[in-house]
Amino acid sequence: MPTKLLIEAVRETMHQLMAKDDRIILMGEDVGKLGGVLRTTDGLWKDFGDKRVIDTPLAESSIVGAAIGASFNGLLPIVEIQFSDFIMPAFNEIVSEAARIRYRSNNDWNCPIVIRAPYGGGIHGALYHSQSPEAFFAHVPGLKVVATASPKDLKGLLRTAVYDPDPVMVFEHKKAYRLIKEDVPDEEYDIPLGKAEVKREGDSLSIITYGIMTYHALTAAEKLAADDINVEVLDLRTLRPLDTEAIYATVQKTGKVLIVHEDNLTGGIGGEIAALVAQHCFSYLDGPVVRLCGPDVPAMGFNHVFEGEFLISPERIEAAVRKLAAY
Amino acid sequence: MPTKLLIEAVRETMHQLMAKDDRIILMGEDVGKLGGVLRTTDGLWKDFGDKRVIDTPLAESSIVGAAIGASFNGLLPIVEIQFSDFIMPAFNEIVSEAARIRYRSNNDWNCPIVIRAPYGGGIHGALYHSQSPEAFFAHVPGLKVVATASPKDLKGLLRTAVYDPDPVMVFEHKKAYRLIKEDVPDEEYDIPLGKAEVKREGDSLSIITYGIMTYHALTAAEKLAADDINVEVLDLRTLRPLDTEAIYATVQKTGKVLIVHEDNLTGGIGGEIAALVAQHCFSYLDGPVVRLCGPDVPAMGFNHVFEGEFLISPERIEAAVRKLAAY
Amino acid sequence: MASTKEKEAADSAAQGVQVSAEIHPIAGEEAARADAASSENGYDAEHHAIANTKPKVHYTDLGLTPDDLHKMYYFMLLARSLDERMWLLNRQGKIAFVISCQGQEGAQVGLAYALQPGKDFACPYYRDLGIMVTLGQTPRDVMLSVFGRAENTDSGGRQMPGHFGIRKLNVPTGSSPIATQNVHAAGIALAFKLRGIDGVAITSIGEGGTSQGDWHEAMNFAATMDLPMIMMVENNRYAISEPQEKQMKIRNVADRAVAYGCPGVIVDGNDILDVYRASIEAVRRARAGEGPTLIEAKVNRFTPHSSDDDDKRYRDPNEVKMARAQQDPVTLFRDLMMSEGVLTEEKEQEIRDGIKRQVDDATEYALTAADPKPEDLYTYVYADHTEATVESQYESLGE
Amino acid sequence: MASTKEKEAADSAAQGVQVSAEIHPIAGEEAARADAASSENGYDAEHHAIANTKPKVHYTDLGLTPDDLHKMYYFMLLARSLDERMWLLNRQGKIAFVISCQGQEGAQVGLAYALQPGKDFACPYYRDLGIMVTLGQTPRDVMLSVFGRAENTDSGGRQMPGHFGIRKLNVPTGSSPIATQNVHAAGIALAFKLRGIDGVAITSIGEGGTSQGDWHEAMNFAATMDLPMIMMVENNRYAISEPQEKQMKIRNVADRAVAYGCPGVIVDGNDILDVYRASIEAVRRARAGEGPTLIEAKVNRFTPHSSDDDDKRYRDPNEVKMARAQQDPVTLFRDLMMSEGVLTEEKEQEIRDGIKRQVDDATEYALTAADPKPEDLYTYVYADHTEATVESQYESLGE
Ligand SMILES: Cc1ncc(C[n+]2csc(CCOP(=O)(O)OP(=O)(O)O)c2C)c(N)n1
Ligand SMILES: Cc1ncc(C[n+]2csc(CCOP(=O)(O)OP(=O)(O)O)c2C)c(N)n1
Ligand SMILES: [Mg+2]
Ligand SMILES: [Mg+2]
Repeated sequence: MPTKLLIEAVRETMHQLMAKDDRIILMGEDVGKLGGVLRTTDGLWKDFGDKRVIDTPLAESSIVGAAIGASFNGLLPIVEIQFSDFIMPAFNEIVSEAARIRYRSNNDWNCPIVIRAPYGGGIHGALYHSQSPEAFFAHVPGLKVVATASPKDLKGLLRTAVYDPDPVMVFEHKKAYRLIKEDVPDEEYDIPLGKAEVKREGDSLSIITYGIMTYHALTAAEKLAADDINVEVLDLRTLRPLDTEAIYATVQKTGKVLIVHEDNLTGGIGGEIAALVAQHCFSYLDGPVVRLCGPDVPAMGFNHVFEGEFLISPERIEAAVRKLAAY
Repeated sequence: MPTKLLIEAVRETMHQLMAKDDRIILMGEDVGKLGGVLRTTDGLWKDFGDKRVIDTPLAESSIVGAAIGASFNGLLPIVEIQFSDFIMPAFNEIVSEAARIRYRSNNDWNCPIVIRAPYGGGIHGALYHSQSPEAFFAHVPGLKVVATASPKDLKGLLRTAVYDPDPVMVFEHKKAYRLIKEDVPDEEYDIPLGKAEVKREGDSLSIITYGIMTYHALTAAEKLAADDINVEVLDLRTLRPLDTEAIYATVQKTGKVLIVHEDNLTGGIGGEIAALVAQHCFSYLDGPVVRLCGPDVPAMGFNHVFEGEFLISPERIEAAVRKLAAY
Repeated sequence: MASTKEKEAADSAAQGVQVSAEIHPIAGEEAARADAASSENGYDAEHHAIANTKPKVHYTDLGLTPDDLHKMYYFMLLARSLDERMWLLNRQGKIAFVISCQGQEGAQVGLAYALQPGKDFACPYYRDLGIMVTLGQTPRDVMLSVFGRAENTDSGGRQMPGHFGIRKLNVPTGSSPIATQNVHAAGIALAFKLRGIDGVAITSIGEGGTSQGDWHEAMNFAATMDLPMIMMVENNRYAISEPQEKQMKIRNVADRAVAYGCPGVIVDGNDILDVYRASIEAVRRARAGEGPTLIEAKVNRFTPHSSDDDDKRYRDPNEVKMARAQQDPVTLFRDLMMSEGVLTEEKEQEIRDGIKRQVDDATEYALTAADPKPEDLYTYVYADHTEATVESQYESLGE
Repeated sequence: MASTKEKEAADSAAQGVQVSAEIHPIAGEEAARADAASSENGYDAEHHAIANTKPKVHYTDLGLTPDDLHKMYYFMLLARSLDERMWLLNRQGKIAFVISCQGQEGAQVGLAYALQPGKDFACPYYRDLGIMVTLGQTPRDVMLSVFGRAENTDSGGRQMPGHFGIRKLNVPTGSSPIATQNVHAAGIALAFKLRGIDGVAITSIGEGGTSQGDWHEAMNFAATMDLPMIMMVENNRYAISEPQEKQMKIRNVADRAVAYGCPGVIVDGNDILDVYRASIEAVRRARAGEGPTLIEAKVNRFTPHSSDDDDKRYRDPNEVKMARAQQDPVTLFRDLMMSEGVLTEEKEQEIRDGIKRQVDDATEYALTAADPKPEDLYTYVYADHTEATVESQYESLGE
């Protein structure tokens, strides 16, 4: 099986899907000739042309809103938000509109759009090119939310998302684009939304996480294994709907849980997971539910010192695991 | 001490503040001659005129954005969003701008604005005049978030908010405007942001809540007292910063906690509170941390059947308490 | 730096500066007249003067038959009559909320009548009952919506009245946040273009709504890509309590078309034929791939903003009284047809009787129709896992 | 309904329809010329033709002295030189990111020079280094920003370069999301008006940014309330890779002023005096309470969008080469001054030497200046409870 970078998986998946189904269009800023500022859409414009790879005006609300309209009229639009930080002007169209189409019309209409957005830090993007806004959307009934750094998972999840009859947000970790390489089958496949995956089995303690933190957790787990701390790493992959079954299963197995995400601590999706665990696995718990998250500051700063201090490293995960394991 | 409705407290507080300090202006849709569609600003235009009570164009992003700018140039703007559901077009200005002004400028600039918004259901407002969007903002470092249904608390909190040097969101429960009446001192006073209040002492179980649910919890508590279930009701009043001290204190006292809010369950502020409790009060807990929240549907529908089914009544709180008390 | 020199320099500077005319080049003359005559509050005799200066067009020149005219009249009157019945029901305490089309039916029916149902799309706003009945929403369905009944097609009682949406009529579900539907229309038009179908997406909004960023983005998106969209602005001079002057400095919303490079057309919304004339030209442009058209219809709002509003707080009652007397699109069209000999007293009575029967029937039907069931709250959040939602919610509610 | 009749009716209908001119009334003639000459890609000789048709103004007619001209030249050249040094440092791997003012300094300095520092406010965008140095940002501070050093006034290393904000210069802190600063400027202008101060708020943006809803809302807010705001659009014909044609159907952004009822002015951004002429008139209007002005400066982007961009993917290198050769605002201004006898070779060398010393000094200084400390991450989220934040975060990070 060929190994691919996350960014290669993104491009290849869109290319495969678009080649087979001309209802699929791609809309966004600089997605055409330039191939995206991060090159996520490189090659698509050449093969599918102006009509299906659409350089839009610089106005996110209309990009999402027009995608919603296009989905009403027979198309399956994929929207690229250039950086997830710039999704905010489209918040109304996503939250008030896309998310509520099916419900408010009593199942008469639906909104099969996909919104892709590169998220996360580590590329010196400072306050406005490093954010992790996924929790805002995971709070919204009517939306489905994917967040991943895995090339293999992205490929299957993106395909499922495009054919999901409801709006799906896909957050791709931008630092992972050129960092994470995995075996990715050439042929198409689906990975269901709402299914987490155990990326590493263990019985001492569970790390529940997603995105690039999965890989940092795996790195930490390798080191901890040397000291007989066997960490199970659950990669959520989808943040809404949450795979509560998988969450409860791992907690019931290990009795201890560390939740890790890059997004700010307070009000992040980690709180929701901790709450679910505290309510539904109370009697299985052998220790407090601990969160290791991005600090409650607006985002990491430009200077590398800020980035280093903000980001959660394998070492920080390791330290947190040791503390909890010793509880 | 005179008793006042919530809406009277809102008006009176703004009036008192504006009369004393001409840096304070009020901006919003229909806040002038009409006195607000819900009459929250009735009388202000008459006394303070066009210049300080400003009917703006129908464009929330510019209302908030202009308030930010006005705060840079010596004013203390209070923005009224007509219904909190319509705050979404201003999401970018609030989250990307107001919240990050101090941080991104390294303390060179600050943004002393207040954004008031009527929230919550129970007035047949259907999907778009009933929402509880407070959790979105409680997730944002740099914002402070008040949510209340108490006339007495609102008066003190609003005054503090106006003089807070950072942006403060004030969510006023719209069903409470003409429902909740309390003793409210005539003279001005401050209530600090970030301080919860125990509205009823008890030792069997803690209800942690805010807004109109506080009053429903108190109603339920009265009934439960007859069966010797002594509920402590903690009204958070401010959702960011959370009064963790008060939260931990009540949990440590009773060992059982029911979190109640009208906002949707998943990703609501209740998850954050449950997570904090699960992490910091683990050894004090005598039962699972339970949440009783608005269901995960886009919002309550127009028909009274939908509203009745969505909303959390005193009876539902009572039932949930009995179940948890019996754990 | 420049502070001291500014004043001296300003004169000479001003000469060389290119300053845009503040007024739409074509509407300019009329606008000047209107500005002179407008009064800050109260009745604004000139609100329609701009549109009225055009030569009247004869219906036969528009390709319309007497039968078309009867239909157009029927749709206008049906919308009006349903609306009036709603107010009655509201005042009787039987329904919670009304938001009205009254005064704007000429604009609505005139535009919708230019469409090809089943092919074209419409993204209307809350006042557009006239568009809805023209496209085929039945009186029963309309009444079911104001009672919030389960059987209603718009939303099954989930949304407030005026939140239209019927898939089989190509009317996407609408919401409350102002101007979002305009952007959807641009996207629908984009899909028409990409799919090679010569369909049209119409959308509408009030003049106040054009202040929203989404309105600008919709116009710019459609104009930049030459999309088959028609944006109708129903300018009734009020956004709830705020007069047009608080929304914009300009008098004619149609001038905004200049910013997008597409035609901006002013029509007399009280004259359904004037609206129709502009609409078929806009439809022709759209189908021919010539891009969007902005149509501003000068209309009146004959009612308070909604049944929750008290317009005496900000509006002279005389204003409405005079507008109703002189500028009622329904009356004006009837009078025109009478004078043209297209309508007789008998024919009119026949139409009125038919409508009355329909409105009565619809009211009766809706009065006793079933409400949604509590468990309907939990359905249709997504296509799948509805079950899961129901269960988990009952659990979370402690039941 | 109307489908069959549409075609026949269209002709007669079209006659009566009021269709707006698609072109700005004053710029119309020039625009027509420009349209004819424009080429899809590559060098666009006519981009500036519109602005160039105006009679040249003499600096003395603008109230400017030779000393003013030297200062203006100094600011332009300082911005250019700092910018060039940044690219050098970037190519040496010493700094992570550059976003350039090059090609747009005439517009920037021409506008900023019309302001009264300490009183007026400026909400610039990321290219506006020319505005910043004119208002008083020091070369050292600029260099500190590109290295992200703790001492930088804009953000102390928190934000990327080009995110300006210095309280003592009345420059509010800027961010990345496009067009938000425009709305802030409207609010600043509102405060001036309410406080009875005759200050001005200037703000700027690229032509692509005018597609944003916030841009529309800012213009409409300021125009409706007659606020003292100046909106400068620096039209360099590209939004990253997207040519102007993908952002809008119109050729002149200044036409958009028609939508708001304020003047829209086109200036030749390569001619600092033309910019200054329009700016002082706009400033006069603002101070006199006459409302906002939209100024469109036709400029070129001499560099890729940023140091992360590869503009060969979408732009013919010749285009930049020719623009640099023929339309460099710095060179053109120098040549003008030379031909006017206002600048000598010696004086120019003196200015250049001074700037080189400053840029060298700033680079040296910034190279070795201190980085922020890790604990600085936690400060200034709020005015109060900073302590609490630091503690709780270290805890949450498991340390
Ligand atoms: C985003 C948003 N803000 C505010 C409102 C509340 N609101 C509903 S209608 C209305 C006025 C609309 O005026 P206009 O666009 O002129 O339409 P008209 O009602 O006059 O036909 C307002 C402010 C809303 N629905 N959505
Ligand atoms: C809301 C938002 N969307 C997207 C971006 C990414 N972005 C940064 S600059 C830019 C292009 C701006 O073009 P223009 O306004 O013409 O200014 P120029 O760079 O040409 O001076 C884009 C798309 C952003 N910063 N903010
Ligand atoms: Mg209106
Ligand atoms: Mg540009």
